[in-house]
Amino acid sequence: MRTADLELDLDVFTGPFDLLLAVVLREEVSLLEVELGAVVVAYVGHLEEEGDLDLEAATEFLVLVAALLELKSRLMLPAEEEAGLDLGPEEAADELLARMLEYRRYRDAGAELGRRLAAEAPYLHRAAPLPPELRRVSIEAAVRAYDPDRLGVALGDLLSAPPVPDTSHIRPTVSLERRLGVVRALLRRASRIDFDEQFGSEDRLTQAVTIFALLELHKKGEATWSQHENFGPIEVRGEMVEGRGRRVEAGAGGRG
Amino acid sequence: MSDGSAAELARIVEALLFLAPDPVPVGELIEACEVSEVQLRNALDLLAEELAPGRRGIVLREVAGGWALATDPAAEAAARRLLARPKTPPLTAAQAETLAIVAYLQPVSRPEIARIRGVSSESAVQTLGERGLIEEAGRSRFGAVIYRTSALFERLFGLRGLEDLPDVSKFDPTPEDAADLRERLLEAGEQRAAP
Amino acid sequence: MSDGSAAELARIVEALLFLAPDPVPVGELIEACEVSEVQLRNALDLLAEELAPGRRGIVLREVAGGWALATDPAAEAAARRLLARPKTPPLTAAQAETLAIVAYLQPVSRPEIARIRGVSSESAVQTLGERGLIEEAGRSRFGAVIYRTSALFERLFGLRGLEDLPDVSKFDPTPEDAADLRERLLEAGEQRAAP
Repeated sequence: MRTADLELDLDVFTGPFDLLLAVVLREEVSLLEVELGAVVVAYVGHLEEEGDLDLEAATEFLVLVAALLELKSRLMLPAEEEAGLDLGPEEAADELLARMLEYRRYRDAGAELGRRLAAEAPYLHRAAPLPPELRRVSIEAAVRAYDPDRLGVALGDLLSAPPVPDTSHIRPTVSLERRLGVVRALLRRASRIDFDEQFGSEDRLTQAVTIFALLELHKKGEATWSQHENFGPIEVRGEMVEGRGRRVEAGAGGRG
Repeated sequence: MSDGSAAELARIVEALLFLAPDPVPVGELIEACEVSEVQLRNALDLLAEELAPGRRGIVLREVAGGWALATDPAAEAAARRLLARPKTPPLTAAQAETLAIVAYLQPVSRPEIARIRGVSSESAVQTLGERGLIEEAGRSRFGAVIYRTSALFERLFGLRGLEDLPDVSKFDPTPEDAADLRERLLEAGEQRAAP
Repeated sequence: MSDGSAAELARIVEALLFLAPDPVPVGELIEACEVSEVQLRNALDLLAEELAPGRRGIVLREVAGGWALATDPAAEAAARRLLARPKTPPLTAAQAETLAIVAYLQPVSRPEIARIRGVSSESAVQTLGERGLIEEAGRSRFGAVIYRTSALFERLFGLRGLEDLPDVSKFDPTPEDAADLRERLLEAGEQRAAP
């Protein structure tokens, strides 16, 4: 199933996900009223039914939800004073739409490239070594072709530490796969981790994708997590690791 | 080349292209054969005629800024049986998108690719690099590696050069698409107003 | 091959011999083309006629163990001019960086090159090796191949020896820094690699 077709039944909106996106962009529905958490829950429910995680589709979903989250957080926050960040909801929506269209252009160009590659595949080129008499390059015949300063300049560039980049214009990009890896690595070292302790200093998008990774781990039975009160600490426990440990012990006991 | 009839020159050009591991630019052929550009172009014309599709097992192609020999597609199945050459794996969607961005916007850095795709594109960039389709072209002023497509890219995609890429505006949404979206929006608005 | 006129088969055999790096035995051609021995022999006869000496730039030859295509001896001088000379296309940024590291730090291992550049440098190292600019100089105690520049490198850069390399301090952003060049390069590389 395409992410776009995900059926939603929210308080303020009923219909497929891509339509929600469209009406939000047109401000037919106020994004402030849309519970994005419910959208994520619906998606996770769908994953539950599907069984397997399609990473491409999941990534697409994350991109879209992240864009909505960004838009919503801009709406919720008081207007920023800084130049460049004072986008109104309308400009933000335009920008989002422009980004989606730009993406679509390269997605379609990529598909065309894929077809071209397939059409060219039957033309095979020769890949044979040169006959021995042509293989030897005569050093004596070699003349100066390069400027040694080129090497000095390259080394100078490598010696300069890069300036701290201004990232204010770049949106953070986070991959679910990588967040899964991070959480799994932490759970291998400790059976319990505290979410705030581990991820509290990350940016919001990273935190959101990490939560999504936790949902995925929960679905697979690799971890469970709990939060006893609103805004309270979130404790994550690795289940699979302990479970495996027990099975191994039981097996060893049986043989012994 | 002393006597240098066009036929003799065409034979020599054919031999050079047979030996050369990569497509050979016209300039290099002229130097190697020690002839004028007009003489060489005539020889290439003659060779193109002799190797016209369907005439021999080998065809003449202009790719990646030079001339190359390749086998006729009719021989593909037998060639794969003989050489056990695996078919080039098709591009995944992520690789195709990334390659399109590099091809049209080059030189382009990974953060820019990620911005357009909306997702980190590390593994697609790495795979395209390993397949030799893209290569590093220096660094941006923030120290990020920037990328461009390679000569192998042009060869595998049958392009004489980057100017052979289809016009990117061809892939912009059609007015019909836009109208369609607008209609769906209006409909959604009405549905919401109804109850 | 189902229809398989002799001419069609001759074209396919030509394509197969074009691709094969070594002479191909008749048995392998029969299997690849899925034809009888008689059919294949007929196709070879036809091909031998088309590629008879003096007709094209390529000739058909029966050599130890099978059939092969080879270039017409008339092309030898031009082939030498085209192919038996050092390749000196402009260095890419990746190649220039890698070559500079090898030139100034030699001997240096590939992991060190990658750490300084902040990206894997396999393809640059490989290309520089193929062009004969760098060569292997043994292995580090951890088993990594280490590299140095070659005699050809000195010729192509017009250097009488490594002591002729330009003084680094001329290009150094902080020439007053007293620390060892290698250490400083590694440090800057790690800063670049940090997210």
